Amino acid sequence: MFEIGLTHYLVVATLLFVMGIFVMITKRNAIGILIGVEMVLNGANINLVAFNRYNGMSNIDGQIVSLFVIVLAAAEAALAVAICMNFYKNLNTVDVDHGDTLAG
Amino acid sequence: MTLRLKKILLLMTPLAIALSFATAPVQAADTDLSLSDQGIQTSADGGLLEALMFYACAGVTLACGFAICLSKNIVRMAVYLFGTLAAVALMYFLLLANFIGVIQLIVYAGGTLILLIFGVMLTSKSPWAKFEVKRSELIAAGIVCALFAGMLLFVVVNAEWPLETDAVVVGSSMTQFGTGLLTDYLVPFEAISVLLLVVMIGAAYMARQE
Amino acid sequence: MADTIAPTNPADASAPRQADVRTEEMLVNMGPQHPSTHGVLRVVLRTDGEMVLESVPHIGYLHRCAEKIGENVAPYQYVPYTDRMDYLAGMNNNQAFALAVEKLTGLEVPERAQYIRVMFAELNRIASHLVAIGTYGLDMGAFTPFLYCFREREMLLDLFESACGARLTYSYITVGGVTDDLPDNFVDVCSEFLDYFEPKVDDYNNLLSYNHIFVKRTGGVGVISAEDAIRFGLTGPVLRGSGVKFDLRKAKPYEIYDRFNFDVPVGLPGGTGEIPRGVVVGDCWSRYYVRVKEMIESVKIIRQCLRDIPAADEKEGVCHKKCKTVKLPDDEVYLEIENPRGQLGFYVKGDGSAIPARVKARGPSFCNLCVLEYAGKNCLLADIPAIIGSMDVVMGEVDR
Amino acid sequence: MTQFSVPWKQSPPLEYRGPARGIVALARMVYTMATPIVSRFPGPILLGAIVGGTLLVWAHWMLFGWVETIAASDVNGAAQSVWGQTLTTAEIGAYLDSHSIVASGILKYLLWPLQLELLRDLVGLGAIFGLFNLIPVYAIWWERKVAGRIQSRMGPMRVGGWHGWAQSFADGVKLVGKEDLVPEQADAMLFRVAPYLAFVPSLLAFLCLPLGSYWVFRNVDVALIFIIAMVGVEVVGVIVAGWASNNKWSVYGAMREACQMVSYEIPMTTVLLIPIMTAGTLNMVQIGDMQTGGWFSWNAFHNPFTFIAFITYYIASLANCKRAPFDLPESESELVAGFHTEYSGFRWALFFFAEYAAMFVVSALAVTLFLGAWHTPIPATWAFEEDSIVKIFLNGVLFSSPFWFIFKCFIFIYIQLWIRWTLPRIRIDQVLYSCVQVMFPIACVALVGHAVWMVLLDGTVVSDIIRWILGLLTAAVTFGFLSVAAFGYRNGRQMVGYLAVKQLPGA
Repeated sequence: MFEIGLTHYLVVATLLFVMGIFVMITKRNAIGILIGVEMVLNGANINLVAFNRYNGMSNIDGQIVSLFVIVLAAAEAALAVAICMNFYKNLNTVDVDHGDTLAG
Repeated sequence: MTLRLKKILLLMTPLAIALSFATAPVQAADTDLSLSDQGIQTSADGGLLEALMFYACAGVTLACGFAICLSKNIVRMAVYLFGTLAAVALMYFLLLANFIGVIQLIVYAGGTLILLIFGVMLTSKSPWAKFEVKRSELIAAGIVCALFAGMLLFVVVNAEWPLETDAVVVGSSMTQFGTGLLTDYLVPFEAISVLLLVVMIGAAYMARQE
Repeated sequence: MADTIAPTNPADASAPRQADVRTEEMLVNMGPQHPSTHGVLRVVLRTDGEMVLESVPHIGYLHRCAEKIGENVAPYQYVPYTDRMDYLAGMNNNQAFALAVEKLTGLEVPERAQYIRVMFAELNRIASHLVAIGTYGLDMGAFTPFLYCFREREMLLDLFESACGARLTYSYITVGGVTDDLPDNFVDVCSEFLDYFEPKVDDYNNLLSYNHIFVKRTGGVGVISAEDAIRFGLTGPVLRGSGVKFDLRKAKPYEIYDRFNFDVPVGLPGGTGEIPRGVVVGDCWSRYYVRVKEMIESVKIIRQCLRDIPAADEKEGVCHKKCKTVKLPDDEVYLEIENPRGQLGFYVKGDGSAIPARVKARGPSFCNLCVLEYAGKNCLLADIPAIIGSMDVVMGEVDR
Repeated sequence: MTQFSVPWKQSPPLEYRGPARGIVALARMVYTMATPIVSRFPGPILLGAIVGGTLLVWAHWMLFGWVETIAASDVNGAAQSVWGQTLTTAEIGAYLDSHSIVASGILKYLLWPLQLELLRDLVGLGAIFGLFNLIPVYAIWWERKVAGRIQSRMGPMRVGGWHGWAQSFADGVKLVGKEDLVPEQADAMLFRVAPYLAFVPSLLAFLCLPLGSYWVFRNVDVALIFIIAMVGVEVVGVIVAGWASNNKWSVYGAMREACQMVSYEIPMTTVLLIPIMTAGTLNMVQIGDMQTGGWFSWNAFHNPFTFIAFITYYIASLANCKRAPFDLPESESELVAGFHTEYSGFRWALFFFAEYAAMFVVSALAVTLFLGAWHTPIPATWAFEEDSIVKIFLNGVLFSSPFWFIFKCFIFIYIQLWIRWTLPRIRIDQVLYSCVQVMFPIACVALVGHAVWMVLLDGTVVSDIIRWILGLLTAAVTFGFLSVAAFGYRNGRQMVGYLAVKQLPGA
C-alpha cells in the first residue's frame, strides 16, 4: 500500500485515459472534446514517464518521447482551436452534432 | 464580518501544496553529495512520504478528471483540466522527470490551456453555454468506458512488467535531454520543429477572417 | 514600417474593419460610474473585441433645472447657479451671465472691476486647464502630472480665496462688477505666482506632453478635421486643436480684451512650434497641447492686467450701485464669451420686471460632446478615454 | 420634538467575530506595543535589524556549513531514518573537538537538529511563507512612499508613528475584516477559487528561488524553467477571475492579461536562453555561483549581447508581471479595475500579494541570471585573508550574502515603481507591436550574436584582460545611457525635445 510502484502509476494513467475517452464521447462542445483529447494524451504520458522511471533511468527515452507528445499536443490544440473557430464562423455554433453537413 | 473556517482551510491549501511538493522524494542515505549539490535527485525511496504524495496527486488528478466528466460548463471544465495538468506535473516530479514536469506546466498549463480558454471565449454565444446530452447516451458511454477501464486495469494489474527499480542517473537529466535531442532523436526533433512551424502558419491561416 | 495605429480616422469609416478574428459584438456601458468619464457621462460602446465600432453618449444624469431656476430669481441671485454649471470655471460662467445681463440692462461696469474680471477669468482659465491636463494624464495612466497640476491649482485657489473667500463656487463676478475689491497685496502675490508658474509649464511638457508613450497614445487618435469641427459647431480648444484660429477674445472682443496683446494658439498649421512625430491636426494631442499653450497666453494677459489695473477708487467702487435693483427691460439678448471649454453663451429675456422671463445657456461641453459619436468610431477601447478626455467635458454644464 | 441625529454615531461599535477577532486583537496588541518604541527609536531599530539579520545569515552559513561538512566527512553507511538524522550529538561533538572549535559543548546540541530533513523543510517552508508575505507588505508600503516622494507629497505617515511603517499591516487587518462579496450573477465557485489560482503559483516560485548559495529551499536542476512556468501559470487565475466575475470589464482585463502574458513570454524566454547558454545549466544556484569574482564576471557584462538581453528581459518582465506601462489588465481609466473589479476584501488582497510577489520573482530572476546573484560587485581579489573569525564573517557578508541579493532585487523593484509613477500606459496594439516587432527580433539577434560570440571568442581567445576591457566598455555604455537620462532629466526640455520632437518646416 505504501510502497509505490509502477502499477500505481499505470492505474492512474488508465483511469485518466478512460475518463478522457468518456469526455470525448459525451461532450457536444468541440472544445470539450479537445479537453478529452488532452486528458487521453496526459494518461498516455504518465505511462511513458513511469515506464522510464521504473526501468532504471539509464536512458531517458520515455521522457523524450513524452516531451514530443507534449509538444505535439500543443500544436494539435492550436490547430484544433483554429478549426473550432472556423466551425463556429461557418455554422455559428461549436456543437459538433451540427457538423454533419458538407455545405461548410 | 466573519472569517469562516472554510476560508482558513482554503488559505491552508497553498501551504499544503507547497509542503507536498517540498517533501517530494526524500533523498536516500547514499546520496552522492556532488550530485545533490547540482540539484539532481538520484533516487526516490521516500517510503511513507512518497506514498502520501502520490496518493494526493492521484486523488487530485482523478477527482478533477471526474469533475470534467460531470461538468456541463465549458470554462469550469477548463479549470478542472488545469487541476489535472498540475497534478500530473507533480506526478512527473515524483517520477524524477523534473524537466517533463516543468515542461508540462509551462506548455500545457501556461500555453495550451490558455489557448483552450481563448477558444471558449471566442466561440461561446453566452458565457453560460451548455450543451445537453441525452441521458441514454451518457449511460451507454459510461458502460462502454467502464468496460474498457476494467479490461485495461485487469491487464495493467496482472501483467508482469520487466522492472529495474534501482534508479541510476549519470549526470544531470538535463544533460541527457540535450544530448539525446541532438543525437539519437535528432530526426524526430527536427521533424517536430518543422511540424510546429507548419502548424503555426496553418492555425494562423485558418483562424484568419477572409 | 507598418502602420500600427488602428484606423481611428472616422473619415475612412467605410474602409473594411481591421480584425483578424471574428468575435461577438458586445454592448458595453461605460459609465455613468466610470473613472474616466469625468463625472456621470454614460457612453454605450458597441465593441468587437478591443475595437469600438460605435460609441453613443447618453446624458442627463446631472440635470438640475438650472435654466428653469433662472426664471424665478433675480439676475444677481442667479449668479451662484452659474457657478454650479461648469464648476471648474466658475469665474468665467459668472462673467458670461453678468455680461449678458449688463448688455440687456445697460449697466456700466467700473474700469477697475473690468480689469479684475479679466484677470480672474484668465486665472480661472489656467486653473481649469490645469485640471484638464492633469486628468488627461490620469486618463492615459500617468498619475504624477495630476498631482503636479493640482499643486499649482491649489495656489490659484488660494488667490481666489483671498479675493472672494470661496475656493470653488466663487460668485465673485456679478452683475455690474465684482462683489469685493482685491486685497491690498494682491498684485504682488499674483505676480509672484505667475513667476513661479510659468516655468512649471515646461515641467508638464517634459513629463507629459512630449512623453513618447503619451504622444503615441494621443497622436493621430480621434482626428477631427477643421471642416468637421466647424460643421459640428465645436468651440474652444477643441475647435482650435483642429487648426481653426477662432477665439472670441480676438474675433469679437468683449469686456476689455481688445486692450491686451496675446496670441491664439491652434493646432499644427498655425505653427505653434515643436510638434512631436505622429501628431496630426485635430487629434487628441493637438487639443491637449492647445490648452497648455493657452495657459501661457493667459499668463501674458494677467501680467498686462496687473500692469495696467487702475488704482482703487473709493467713490466708484468695484460694482455698479444699482446691480441688485435693476429691472430687466422687455427685450432679449444673447451673448457669448470664451470659456476655458469653448463658447459659453447666455440668452436672457426680460419682461420689465426684476426677474428674467427666460434664461438659456449654450454650454460648450454640451456642444463639444456631440462630436464623440463621430470621433469615437472604429477606434480601440483605450482611445475612448483619450477622446473624451481631450474634449474636457464637465458634466455639470452638459446636463445643467 | 424630533431631534437631529447623526446616523454614523448610532451604529454599534465594530465587532469582529471568529478568527478575524483574534487577528485583529493580536494586531492591535502588537501595534500598541510597537508604536511608541518604533517612533522613538527608528534609527536604532533599523540598524539593529540589519545587524541582527547579518548575524543570522552568518550563523546560518556557519552552522549549516558545519553540518554538511560533518555529514560528508562521516559517510558511514548508517541507515537514514524518515527524519533524515544520521549523526548523534556525540559524533558532532567529536568532530568539533577534533577541529578545536570553541564552545563545542553547546554547539553540538545546536547543530544536531539541523540535520533533520523534515525539521529543516518545515522551518524553510515557514521562512519562505514569511518572506512571501513580508515582501508584498513591505513593497506596498514602499510603493506608496515612493509614489508620494515622486508626486511631492508624503505618502502614508499616520499608522505606527515613524513614516507610517505599519500602514500595510493596518490595510491587511482591514482587508481581512471586510465583507467577502460574491456578485449574484457570478460563477460563485470559480470566483472563489480564482484568487488562489493566482496566489499559489507565485508562492511556489519561491520554493526554487535561491537567495544565496546555501539559501535555497529546494535546489532543483530545472529551477529556472520552474520559476518561469510559475510566473506564467498565474495567468490562469487572472483569466478565471475575470471570466467568473461576469463583468464585461473584467473579461476585457482577463483577455488582455492572457494576450499580453502569452506574447511576452516568448521574448522573455528567448533572452533567458542567453545566460543559460553561458552557464550551461538550468540550476539557479549554479548560475549564481558562476558569477563570482567581481562585477565583470556578471552575465550582463559578459558581452554586448548579454547586456542587450538583460535590458530586453527587464522590459519583458514588466509586461509579464503587469506593471506599468504594461498594466493594461487592471488599467483604471479604461477598465475600472480590470479583472479584479468585482473582488473585495481578502480575495482582492490575494491578487495583490500575487502581483507584488511576482515583481520580486522577476527581479530576482534578473539579478540571478544577469547581475551576479548574491555576489558583490567588489572583485574577489580584494577579499581578506581568512585568518580570523571576524574576517571570515566580513568576507561572507561583503562578498556573497543574501543581503546583496535582496538589495539588488529591491533596486529593481524600485525601478519598477519609478516607471509606474512616471510613464503613461500604452495601448494594447502598441503592447503587441512592441513585443512581436521590437522585442522578439532584438531577443533573436542577441541570442544568435551571443551564440556566435561564444563559439568564436569564448574559451581560448578571451583572456581576463579582454574581459575587463569588455566589461568596462559595457559599463561605459551603461553609464552613458544613465548620464544621458540624468542629463535629460535635469535639462529635460532640450534633451527630450532633441530625442522625441521634430522641428517642423516653417514653424
